[in-house]
Amino acid sequence: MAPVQVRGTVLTVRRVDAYIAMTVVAPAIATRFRPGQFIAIAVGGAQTSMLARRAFAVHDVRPDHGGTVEFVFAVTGPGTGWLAECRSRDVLDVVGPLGRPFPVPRDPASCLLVGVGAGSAPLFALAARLAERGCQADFLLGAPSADRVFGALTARRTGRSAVITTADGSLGARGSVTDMLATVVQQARTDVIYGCAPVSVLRAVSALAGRYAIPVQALVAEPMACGTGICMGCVLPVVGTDGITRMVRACVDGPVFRGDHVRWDDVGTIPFDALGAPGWKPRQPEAGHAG
Amino acid sequence: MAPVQVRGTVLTVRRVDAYIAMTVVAPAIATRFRPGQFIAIAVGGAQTSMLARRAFAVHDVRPDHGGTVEFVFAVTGPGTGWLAECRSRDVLDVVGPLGRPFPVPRDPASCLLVGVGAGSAPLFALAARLAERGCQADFLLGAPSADRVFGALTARRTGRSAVITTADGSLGARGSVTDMLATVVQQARTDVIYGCAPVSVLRAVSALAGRYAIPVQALVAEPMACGTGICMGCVLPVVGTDGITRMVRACVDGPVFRGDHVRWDDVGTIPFDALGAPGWKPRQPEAGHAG
Amino acid sequence: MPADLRTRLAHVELPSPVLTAAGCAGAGRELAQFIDIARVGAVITKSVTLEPRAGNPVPRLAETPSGMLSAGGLQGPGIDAFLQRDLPWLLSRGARAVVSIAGHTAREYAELATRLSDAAGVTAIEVNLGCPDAEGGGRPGRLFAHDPASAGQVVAAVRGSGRWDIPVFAKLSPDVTDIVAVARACVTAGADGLSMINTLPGMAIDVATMRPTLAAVHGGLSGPAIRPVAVRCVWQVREALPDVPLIGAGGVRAGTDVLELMLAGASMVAVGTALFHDPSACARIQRELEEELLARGIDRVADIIGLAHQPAVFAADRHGRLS
Amino acid sequence: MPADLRTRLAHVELPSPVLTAAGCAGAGRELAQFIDIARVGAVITKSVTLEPRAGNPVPRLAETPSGMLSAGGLQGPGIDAFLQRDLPWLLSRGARAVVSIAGHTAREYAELATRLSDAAGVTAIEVNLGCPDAEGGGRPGRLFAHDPASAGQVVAAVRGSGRWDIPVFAKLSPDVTDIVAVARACVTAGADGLSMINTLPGMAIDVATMRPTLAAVHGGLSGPAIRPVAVRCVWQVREALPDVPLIGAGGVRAGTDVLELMLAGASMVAVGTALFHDPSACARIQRELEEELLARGIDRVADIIGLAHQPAVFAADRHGRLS
Ligand SMILES: Cc1cc2nc3c(=O)[nH]c(=O)nc-3n(C[C@H](O)[C@H](O)[C@H](O)COP(=O)(O)OP(=O)(O)OC[C@H]3O[C@@H](n4cnc5c(N)ncnc54)[C@H](O)[C@@H]3O)c2cc1C
Ligand SMILES: Cc1cc2nc3c(=O)[nH]c(=O)nc-3n(C[C@H](O)[C@H](O)[C@H](O)COP(=O)(O)OP(=O)(O)OC[C@H]3O[C@@H](n4cnc5c(N)ncnc54)[C@H](O)[C@@H]3O)c2cc1C
Ligand SMILES: Cc1cc2nc3c(=O)[nH]c(=O)nc-3n(C[C@H](O)[C@H](O)[C@H](O)COP(=O)(O)O)c2cc1C
Ligand SMILES: Cc1cc2nc3c(=O)[nH]c(=O)nc-3n(C[C@H](O)[C@H](O)[C@H](O)COP(=O)(O)O)c2cc1C
Ligand code: FES
Ligand code: FES
Repeated sequence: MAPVQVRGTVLTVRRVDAYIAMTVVAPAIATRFRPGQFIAIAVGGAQTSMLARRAFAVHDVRPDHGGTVEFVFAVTGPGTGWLAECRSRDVLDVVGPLGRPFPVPRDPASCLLVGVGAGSAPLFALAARLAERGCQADFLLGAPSADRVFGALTARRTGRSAVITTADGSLGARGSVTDMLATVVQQARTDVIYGCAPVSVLRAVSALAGRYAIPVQALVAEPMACGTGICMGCVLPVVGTDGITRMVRACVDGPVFRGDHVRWDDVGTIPFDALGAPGWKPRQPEAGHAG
Repeated sequence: MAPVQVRGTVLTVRRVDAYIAMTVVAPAIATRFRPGQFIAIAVGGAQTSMLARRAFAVHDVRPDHGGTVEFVFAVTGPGTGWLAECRSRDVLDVVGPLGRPFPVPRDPASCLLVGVGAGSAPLFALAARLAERGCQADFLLGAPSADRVFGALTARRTGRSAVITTADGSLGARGSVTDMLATVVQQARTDVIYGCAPVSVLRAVSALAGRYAIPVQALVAEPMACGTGICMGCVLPVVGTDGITRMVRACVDGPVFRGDHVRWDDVGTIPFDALGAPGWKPRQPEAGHAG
Repeated sequence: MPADLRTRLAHVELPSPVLTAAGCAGAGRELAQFIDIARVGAVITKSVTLEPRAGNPVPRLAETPSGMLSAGGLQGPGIDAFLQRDLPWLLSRGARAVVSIAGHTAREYAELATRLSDAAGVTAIEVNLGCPDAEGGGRPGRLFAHDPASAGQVVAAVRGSGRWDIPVFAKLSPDVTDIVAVARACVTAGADGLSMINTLPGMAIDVATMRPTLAAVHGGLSGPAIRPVAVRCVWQVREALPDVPLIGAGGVRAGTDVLELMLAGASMVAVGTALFHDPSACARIQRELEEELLARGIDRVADIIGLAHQPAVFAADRHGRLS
Repeated sequence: MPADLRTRLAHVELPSPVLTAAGCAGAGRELAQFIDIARVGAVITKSVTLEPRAGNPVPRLAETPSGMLSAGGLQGPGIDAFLQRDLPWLLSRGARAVVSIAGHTAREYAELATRLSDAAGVTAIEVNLGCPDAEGGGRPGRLFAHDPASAGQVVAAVRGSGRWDIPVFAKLSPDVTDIVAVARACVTAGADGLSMINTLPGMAIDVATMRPTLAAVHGGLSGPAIRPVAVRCVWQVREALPDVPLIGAGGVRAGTDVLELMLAGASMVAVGTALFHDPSACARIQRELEEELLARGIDRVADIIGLAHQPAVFAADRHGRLS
């Protein structure tokens, strides 16, 4: 369903370890939402100097107040800094739900949900939806340190299994999620992997899944300026079913991509064989037009 | 005493008719303050798009919390709009006290205090100081309508007399303060006039005072960008004791000026005989340098 | 009674002076999720090129104070796909299409104009002169818009190839010592109108990586930050060429910004970067514009075009000074 | 250990690369109420003219998004009063004075340089080329900085009149098609360094009065809004003339902005409009700069000058990439 733009009232602002969880009243977004979709928020108020919207994966929607949307963020710059100062009853300009949601299996399957940092946030709504489909959810969550592992408790409570990794060893295994990936996939007999993490991790997850021939659905949270598909700022090289690589927009064609379709090694570049790359020529010149 | 720049915590925000009265904890400003001085506030927060400081006459200072400063404003644009959204415990960047205060008579005198709109705000601290000197204060306050007459009650309670005028007649006499000026001056046997009002009113006040040979001290609240004397944006033509007209800064050489020194009719222009005006020549060429 | 927002784009009438700016609304499809694009004056499309283009690597955008730096490299599907897919879609929605074209040589522009002439429903052509002149020699990065002669050549080529009844607007860049000279050259070469301003060349350096933020190193600055430059360019060109219709653009975010550019001399105003921030900006701005006109007792938006050039007394006299 | 902030202004050493920009700090007196101006790299004074000037009527300033439009008309006391009152005061406070000069003709600039050569304690001269060239003929409003030849003439005149040991910096304007050409002409004419950027020409229209906001109609745009333009100009000139010391200016508000301009190639950075917003900006920015350097493990600020021009690998290698 098409996204909407609403003025949503902030309901609650909670600290959750290193994160802030913010709930906004936005019935039209809540009812349209499907896991993996995101919202794009205008920051800075009426006279803002910050023109880019800030994108956040939706953590959860609830039916109270007609429909609320919760998202989770860390303060990493001026936009999130401003958001963190917002209080209950402030009003935010929110666009959503945006982008392609996580596709879910038709039949029961063993699903591994891999999240790094705030990237874990969108996985819980997904887990709930997977459960509706009779799927099992195993969690593999990582972060630099214990306070930046989002949702460890919930993962343990609601997942069939939950493995945590931290770079400093302050919670779970010391290391990164990629270190534990093969072990978890084997133990859980994973049928499909869902991931939300930095590109480097998604690349590793996709590579491993390739070796095991497991499908991966990867939520790419790369910088975006509009979230609605008009700025062309969020492109990455993705191979289509026709075998042609195109520079597609993460906000519209993603943020969830099939891991085996994204050319992870070429993210941040224009591959020479991408459609319209410098020197690129159509592979099948149109008959009769060749001169 | 030199102004200071402080981060002051908002203590209270009150609606007063059409105005907002805001109290900020700022001991260093409160202790330095003398009536007629103003503060300049940065608006819009850390990433603000609004670079000009907003100037406000100080309404009152109090000793609580080490020293608080109160100012009164109407929402007239984006800067005051942002300020109006501030709440108790927010922190403001405030510079003050700025500018030349109202000089007060050495000996008891009959003082008329003329204020229009929010321009009445700085007159009450002045009245208190005048009382310390054994002076009588009569008030003449005006505004477009009753809700925009600031301090009518206080004026009636603390002044020897208080005349109110409103353009729509909703409080006091219908008309403007200038209509009542001559009457009030005669009745109160005014020795000195203090005014804070738009330039057109200050001009009229100064003209009338000139006819009666009464000194006027006028607080000029014309647009300012820095308040500290560096932007040169607030100049007006003022005649010096040497008879030479100079373009002087309202924020540093004012905001309080002797009414008979300001060339009211030429505010907004560079009079041809102002020092350094195009074509201007020094009246006394330096001996020996004439070529 | 709401004000009459109709305005003329050369001989074509538009229902509103509020347009979308080239490259900031694709071909209208995404915005149509948020607003009725038939009610926008016109959609100026993303500059279309002969061939498909993959554009520049990311990062393509960087936020700056009240602005945006961009270097997208004109990613797009090429003229064929545009004519097959985008233009018919726009027309099916009842929207008006001003098609922006971009090329490396005057010939490419001419070919694009020819292709557009064969298509039905093109309201106007906007010639994006903010492209490097491949044959320009000399300084690398020299744009057609940097030189009156090159700009004139491109416009003449387009005028000579396109249909006579499709108005041609030449889009100027602000980073020239004398924008009036370029404007004159374009009009002499046959432009029906002028569009300004394109982005200002700028750069940002990422202080974390200590390297240029944009993959393309240089980018174009847009957004409210540059509005004063846009107002100045429109004013200067209006002063020099009072009879040439102008599309103003640069930092428009609110109804009052439209007023400002129109008072300076624009007949129409395009909204660009603000759309990233507010996808329904055009509808909101149009509403705000109506309110501003109402508050001033102005019946027809066309009456304010260039009004700020008139002596103060006259302008105040006509519409009453607000305070 | 705090980073070493010393930097060189040609052959003169400054304790910090953070300066005040011309016209935005008077002659230092007002700021001295808020900060110790002896700790600022140098005070670049308001451009001083031969005669006293009353400047333009008000409104002289207009706030724009993240920017400021100004047209003060160089109000000032003239060189006599400056030498009698302002310069000695600055020196008495232990501050370094870079004296900005402005004139209508090359002769006036030369005369100003002569007068300054007779005075003690001038650290450097900054030649404000953003002034209308009275003898330039042609387009009204044409500035010395618009034309390589006129700019070079003024610089040569100053160089020929001033003392050989006082460095001369030429201040360039960004509103030219090719800033590198002007930069080259100034260096060829004898400038020891270049200063950039002056304000961008802009305008605002008051939608209430429907007339230009500034009494002077046109004004100069400054503030964070123009920082990307300043970074681009510094980058371009550094690329073309890597050995010429540059003073960067334009929208500096925080320590990271100083980093950005220095990484682009500036040896020193001047703070202008930000001072209106924060009179203690120079002290704060200097503190922030120290913290940023510390966080990157950089010992000497001079090491980062132009670093963004080096290949990514090298830059990252030297100082570790932060994320
Ligand atoms: C689909 C998607 C989902 C996301 N979900 C979350 C989430 O659930 N929780 C969370 O904490 N963060 C999330 N992010 C990242 C979040 O958008 C950025 O942290 C935020 O924009 C940073 O803004 P800032 O001003 O605080 O920081 P800055 O880094 O200073 O941002 C400056 C500029 O960069 C852009 N930007 C920088 N990094 C990112 C980024 N990773 N993504 C998008 N724009 C960026 C901003 O829009 C802005 O233009 C998500 C991003 C995307 C694209
Ligand atoms: C010495 C002095 C004392 C003042 N005291 C008070 C007071 O006690 N109460 C009160 O309500 N107002 C007072 N003002 C006016 C107040 O500063 C303006 O109302 C306020 O700056 C408007 O800001 P804005 O963004 O809301 O409105 P806008 O009109 O949109 O302001 C836009 C710009 O214009 C400038 N500006 C516009 N009008 C003024 C003005 N009159 N004075 C200064 N800057 C202006 C602002 O700084 C800003 O740059 C005083 C002004 C001065 C100079
Ligand atoms: C991301 C982006 C892409 C743009 N693409 C084009 C384009 O394809 N053709 C063109 O003529 N102008 C293009 N522009 C310039 C805009 O049309 C407009 O002239 C400029 O951004 C100023 O308006 P604004 O401040 O409202 O964005 C682009 C601007 C941006 C920000
Ligand atoms: C009010 C004002 C006055 C200025 N006066 C001068 C001046 O006298 N001489 C000069 O060379 N530049 C002058 N400038 C330009 C600044 O020195 C600086 O180059 C420009 O403002 C960009 O820096 P900023 O964005 O930090 O202000 C002035 C700028 C402003 C805003
Ligand atoms: S974020 Fe703008 S197109 Fe994707
Ligand atoms: S307000 Fe800046 S000098 Fe007076």
